[in-house]
Amino acid sequence: MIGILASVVDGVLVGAVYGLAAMGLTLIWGVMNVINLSHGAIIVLGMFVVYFLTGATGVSAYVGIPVVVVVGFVAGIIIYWMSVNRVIGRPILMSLLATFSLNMIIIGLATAAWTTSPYNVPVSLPGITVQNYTFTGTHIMAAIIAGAIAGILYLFLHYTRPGKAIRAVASNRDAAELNGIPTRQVLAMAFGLGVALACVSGALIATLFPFTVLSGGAYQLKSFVVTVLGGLGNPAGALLGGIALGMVEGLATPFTPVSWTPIIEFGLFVLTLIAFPRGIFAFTKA
Amino acid sequence: MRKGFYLLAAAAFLAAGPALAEDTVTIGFTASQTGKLNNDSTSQLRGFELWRDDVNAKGGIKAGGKSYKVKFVSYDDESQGTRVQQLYTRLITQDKAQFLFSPYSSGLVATAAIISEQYGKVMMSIGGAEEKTYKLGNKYLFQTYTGASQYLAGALDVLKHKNPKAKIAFVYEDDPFSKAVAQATRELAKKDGFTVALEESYSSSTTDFGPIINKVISSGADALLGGGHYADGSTLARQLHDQKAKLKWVTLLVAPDSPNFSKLGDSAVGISVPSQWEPQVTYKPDFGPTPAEFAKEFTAKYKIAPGYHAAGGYSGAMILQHAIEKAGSIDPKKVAAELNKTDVTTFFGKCKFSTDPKSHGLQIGHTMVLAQWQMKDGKLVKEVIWPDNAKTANIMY
Amino acid sequence: MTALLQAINLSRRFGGVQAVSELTFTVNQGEILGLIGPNGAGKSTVFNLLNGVIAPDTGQIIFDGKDITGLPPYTVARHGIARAHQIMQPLLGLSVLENCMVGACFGRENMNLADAREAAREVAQSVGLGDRINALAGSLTTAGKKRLEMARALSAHPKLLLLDEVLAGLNPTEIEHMIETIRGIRKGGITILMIEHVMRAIMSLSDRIVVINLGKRLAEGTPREIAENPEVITAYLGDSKLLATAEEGAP
Amino acid sequence: MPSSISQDVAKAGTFKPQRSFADEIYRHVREPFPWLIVIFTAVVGLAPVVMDDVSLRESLLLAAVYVTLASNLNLMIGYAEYVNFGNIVFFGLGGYIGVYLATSWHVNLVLSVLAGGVCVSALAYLFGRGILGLRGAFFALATIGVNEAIHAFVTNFEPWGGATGIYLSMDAYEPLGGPMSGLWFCYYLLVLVMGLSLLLSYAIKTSKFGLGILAIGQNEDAAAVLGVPTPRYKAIIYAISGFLPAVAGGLYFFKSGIIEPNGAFDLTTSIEAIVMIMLGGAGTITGPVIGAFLYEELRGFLLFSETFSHLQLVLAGALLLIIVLFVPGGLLGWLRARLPWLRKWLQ
Amino acid sequence: MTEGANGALLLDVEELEAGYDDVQILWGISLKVKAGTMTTLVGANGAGKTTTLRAITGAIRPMGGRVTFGGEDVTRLSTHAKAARGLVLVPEGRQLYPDMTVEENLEMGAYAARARKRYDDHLEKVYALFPRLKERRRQRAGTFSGGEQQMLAIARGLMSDPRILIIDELSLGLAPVVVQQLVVTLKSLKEEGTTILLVEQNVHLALALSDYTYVIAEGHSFTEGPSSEVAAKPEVRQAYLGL
Repeated sequence: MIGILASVVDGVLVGAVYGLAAMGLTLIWGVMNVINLSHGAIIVLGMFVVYFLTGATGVSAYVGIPVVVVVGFVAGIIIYWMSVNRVIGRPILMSLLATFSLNMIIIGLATAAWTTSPYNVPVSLPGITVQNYTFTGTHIMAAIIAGAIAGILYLFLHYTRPGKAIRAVASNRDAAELNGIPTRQVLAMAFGLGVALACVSGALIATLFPFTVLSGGAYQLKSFVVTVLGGLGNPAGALLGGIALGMVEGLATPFTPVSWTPIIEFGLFVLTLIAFPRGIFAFTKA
Repeated sequence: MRKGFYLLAAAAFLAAGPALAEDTVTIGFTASQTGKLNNDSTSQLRGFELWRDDVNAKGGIKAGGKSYKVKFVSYDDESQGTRVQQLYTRLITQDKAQFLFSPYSSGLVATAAIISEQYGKVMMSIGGAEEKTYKLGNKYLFQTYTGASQYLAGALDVLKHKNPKAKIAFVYEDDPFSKAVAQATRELAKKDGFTVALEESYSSSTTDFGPIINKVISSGADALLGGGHYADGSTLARQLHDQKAKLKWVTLLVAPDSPNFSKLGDSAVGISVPSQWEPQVTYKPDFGPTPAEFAKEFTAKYKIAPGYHAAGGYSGAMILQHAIEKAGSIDPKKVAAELNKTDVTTFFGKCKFSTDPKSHGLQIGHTMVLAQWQMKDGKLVKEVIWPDNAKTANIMY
Repeated sequence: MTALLQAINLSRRFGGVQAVSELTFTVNQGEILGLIGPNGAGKSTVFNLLNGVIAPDTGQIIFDGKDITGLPPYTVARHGIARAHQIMQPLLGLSVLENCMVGACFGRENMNLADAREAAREVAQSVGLGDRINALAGSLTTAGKKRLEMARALSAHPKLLLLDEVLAGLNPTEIEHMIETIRGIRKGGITILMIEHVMRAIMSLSDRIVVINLGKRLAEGTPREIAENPEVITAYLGDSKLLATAEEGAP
Repeated sequence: MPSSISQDVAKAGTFKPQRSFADEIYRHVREPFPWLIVIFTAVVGLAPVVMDDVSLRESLLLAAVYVTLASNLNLMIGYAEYVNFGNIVFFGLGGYIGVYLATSWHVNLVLSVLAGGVCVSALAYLFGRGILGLRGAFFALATIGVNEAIHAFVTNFEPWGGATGIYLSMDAYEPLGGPMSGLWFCYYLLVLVMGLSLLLSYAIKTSKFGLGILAIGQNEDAAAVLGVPTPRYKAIIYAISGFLPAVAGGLYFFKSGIIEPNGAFDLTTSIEAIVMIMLGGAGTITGPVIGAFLYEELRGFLLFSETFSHLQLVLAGALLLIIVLFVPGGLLGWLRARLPWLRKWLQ
Repeated sequence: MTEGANGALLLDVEELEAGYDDVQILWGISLKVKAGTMTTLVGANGAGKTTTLRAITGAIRPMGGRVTFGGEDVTRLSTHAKAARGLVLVPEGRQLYPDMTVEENLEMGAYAARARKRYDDHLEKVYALFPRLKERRRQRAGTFSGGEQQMLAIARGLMSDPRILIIDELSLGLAPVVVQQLVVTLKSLKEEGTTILLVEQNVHLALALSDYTYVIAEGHSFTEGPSSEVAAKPEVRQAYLGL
């Protein structure tokens, strides 16, 4: 019994990080109707930023988080102007392919630079042990940071001028432009924000697990699942969706072989899409 | 034997006389320059290249009075099977490769073999450990490595000594190789009277082993055998440490063999790995360099200690060289016949191929060693702990 | 006069809003019935209910003697109801002819491709799109798209045509032109139910008018009766003096 | 003038044309396009034989597989405008069924792969009924989900070898006269499948069903109001778009000698097929062919060239980006826009 | 909201040419709007009225000609930059932010720095003008009826502190009673001195409300004059206004 509980708690902790990753994806979708297929590559970028940062300066990975945010934000803005700006408002296929091509470029360059060997960010934090089960400090810390960032994002979107501008642009781009909102800049900012979130989640994941240049693919798929659970375009839902996914994983493993987890995950994903196209946690915006 | 070889070579040299022709032999293969197998494949490629440079520096492969400089033609197979047949066809028909090395990993080997067999080209399989591949009716495919079923035999042997009643958890990657290893070992373990406490396979893309480790803890296992490749294996090792799974014995495939594994620090201590080869082994070769010579040369060139993939690459190529020289010809049929007869020890260990039509080309001479990461004077080192006659340190249980 | 379409006690809620409630009316064979009402009265919802885009919560729709309540739009189309939308929905990447062919192929007569091509050509010609038959629908002007909307619906050879504000956004000449077209359609034996804000047009075209407000039927009668109904004036037409200013030009 | 309009409209409402079914068939046979497809298929099929070049056969075989994937995917993406990202699931599942029947049950290869096609189409129809209610990006995501779920399922499905997959022994090629002739046989069949894909694409585009599908692609709601039975049509086109890729999967994996889940359900291949469609021009018949050949040539060139082989992924990505950003109509769209008189031929 | 000197030239559009991709729609449109007046732009469907507005506000890039606003050449400026200078469009179809509240919609109207400075004044004024909006300030805009939405759209335009308020299709799709209310509002705005450029399909309404009228046809400027005079010209009535 305690084993199951431990499994669920672990799932929730990791789920919060999945949620953070998905938040970046869902924000970008919500604002500009772009499904960012370079999401996985960007998560990997975050992993490497924190890897080189801790390697070069010896500071703790957590101290590096603000740097990751900045790097991610800047990278996001560059990516936006490079490949996303022109496909906004065009058929969904275009933006999917534009971001996918970006994924190819990033992965290609990263492989050339770093090969597909695994990397590891050494972090150690005291964990909490209950009976035989240990919840590692890194997991707990990652979940706390993920939750905090989600909170900050919510406040930003609802109580600051740039945040409201992002919502306005998401709601009606033409109108925003007519209201004097520089929409392209706002879109770039939103994209940068989404990328920054993905990068931070990558950095947090790097503190939990070793990673390779190709690790992003798995997290990207997980982000899709989370996004759909939480409701596309709904950052707050993404956190809940991530935690839900983590719980499902945690609950499933004690009872089924681990290799069945993806079946459960993606089965749930498809069923959720069919039953709730707007996501289980999609709030009817009041 | 070694002296004999030199005499033979000298004789060949004399027979050919000063008119020794500058011929080349082309060896074709695909490597995984990109994609998920890139890491292991690259080590292997380094082995190939070191061998080529050595051979060419010594004037090439000498056979039938001629001296053949070695030329490589290789392509990137992107770690996937899509283009393997296209590339091998191209290697054979366009690039006129006389001999082939296999791609890395069992699935790709099987795919490539369909092409090489059609053209009767000898293909040295390096990196395809799964026995299944050699039971499909191939005639020109020769396996360098010990087969998958033997990988964890050593670990079981150690457990037998230390704790014959051990409860074992099998946790392995869901890929052809790891699965074949784990399933063969599970049968062996049952036969030896161990309890199988848990059996779990995980997908290749798994990054979070938390749930599995909780399961391992719940199962009360003493030992964990399994793993898969580098990425997942190193993650598993680290999380086992982070989550303080109180296991007495952990043997993982492939991952801990890489020198990079030491970067895991404390998490690496005590982890053992079945290995085709370790630099410390003390085999006395009939042919080619000694283990120490090879390790030294490799380290000098690549600034990194060789793992078994690199050694396997070098030695696999060398077995081919040996057979060509024995056959005195680069005719594939003659070379294949010579390979069938091969019974030689190199720095990599013994090499002998099965000639049973049902498992032709399967490696039956080579044996594995078991290595373990241990702390020595505050530094992590990988020691050979099994078999007894090859060990460099005592088992840490 | 026989009833072609009967809407009986139709109701439909969206979240907290009762868009249509207990609405009953009849469209007779061969007539032009006008459906008017203030913005948000639920007129477009009524059309959506009639042609199956949304299903009613309660109530019944009888068309040509058959119960078509809750049938999907493509089945309703097959029964012979065609619709021209307020917001034009041309198939932008297809030509004018192909747009009309879709109507002909999948409408009431379920024509094969070759027949549909002929029928579509004929109809496109008749509404004045003859010279643009191979142009992409996306390249038409607003008025052209309105015309296409009509042509496409007509190509189906429907029994009942639903016209949703087909005059909105047209200038007076174009309105005149369109009014003639609508008269012609009726002459061809097609019954018409239309939503319209352009009073002049609806008053002159309609045989009868149904006024709805807040999803309920407010009044029903001839154009003259409606124009003089005080309830309708308060809810919809407003101050008749101001209306005159707005409708009839400079004072 | 108004009164003449009114007369015309009145007439148009009652017009009843007459035309026979035979006329319709004749119209197609008279068209040059299907014959072009037949000639093209024959040329591809015979080229490696005439030129006695096995290496060419291997490249063309891959190209034929890609054309099959791209052309059938184009039915969804180009015609119905439903972005199917998980198209590869048809290929993989068809491959598994085909290879499984041919090896474990020793069913004739042609029958095995056809059975694969039929099963996959039937499954696609069922799945289609579920997920085709989703629009745009939601549908695209669902197709990814279906692919991943089936991928995970097959990985755990022991009769199909689980993660290890199915290895073909050399004996499997004996009924076809050994691996050498077996591979040629697979090649001819794959080229045939490619030809059929193109004819299918043409047939759909010029049919009433196709008109309905194109209408759905342009505006689904409007199409439904016009009478197009959208749910059924969508499911049918989804099922059709799965058939030939599944057959091709059976042949391809039989020819490869091994089928395992990671190779069979690789999302990247799915996306590559989309890239090919984009390269040639979505919604056209020849676009996917041009795209597949161009892409195959390009990847081949990058892969074989010393300089680029390390950066081939980067360069392929950059090329894709340039196409998406600057030539969204693909090569065909670009040509059609510039050379309107060629439109009849650039379909 | 009042421009310094009434009657001064505020918006000057000269020989504007514009279109989409390869298709040119405007072939030389000229019009002038003086401060404190209400000007209308009328013409047949497809004459290029909306395209003219889009070219003026910057939604499409002019191919030729010049737009001068308050003495500054703004031809190549982006839409938001023009809005920030007080060149404000209330677009056809309202274009609200349906998921945001009334007040958030209004706040976005005052996004530009210039407008933000007078946010409180404007809010008060707008609420006075449309008490309905004040009652429902926390309600989502998407729940409003067409007429209410048009009010909110105009209110949001006013929040931008417009030096000129351009209204596209004021009456489109609105019930007569709502149109009347809006006409009243427009008249009071005009009395306060707000400069308005109105594009309106309902020619009667447009001519009745405005001081000065421009007629365009087939992408060209056709004629202009005081509204009453334009309305009286028989050839204009017949051919271009369809009256």
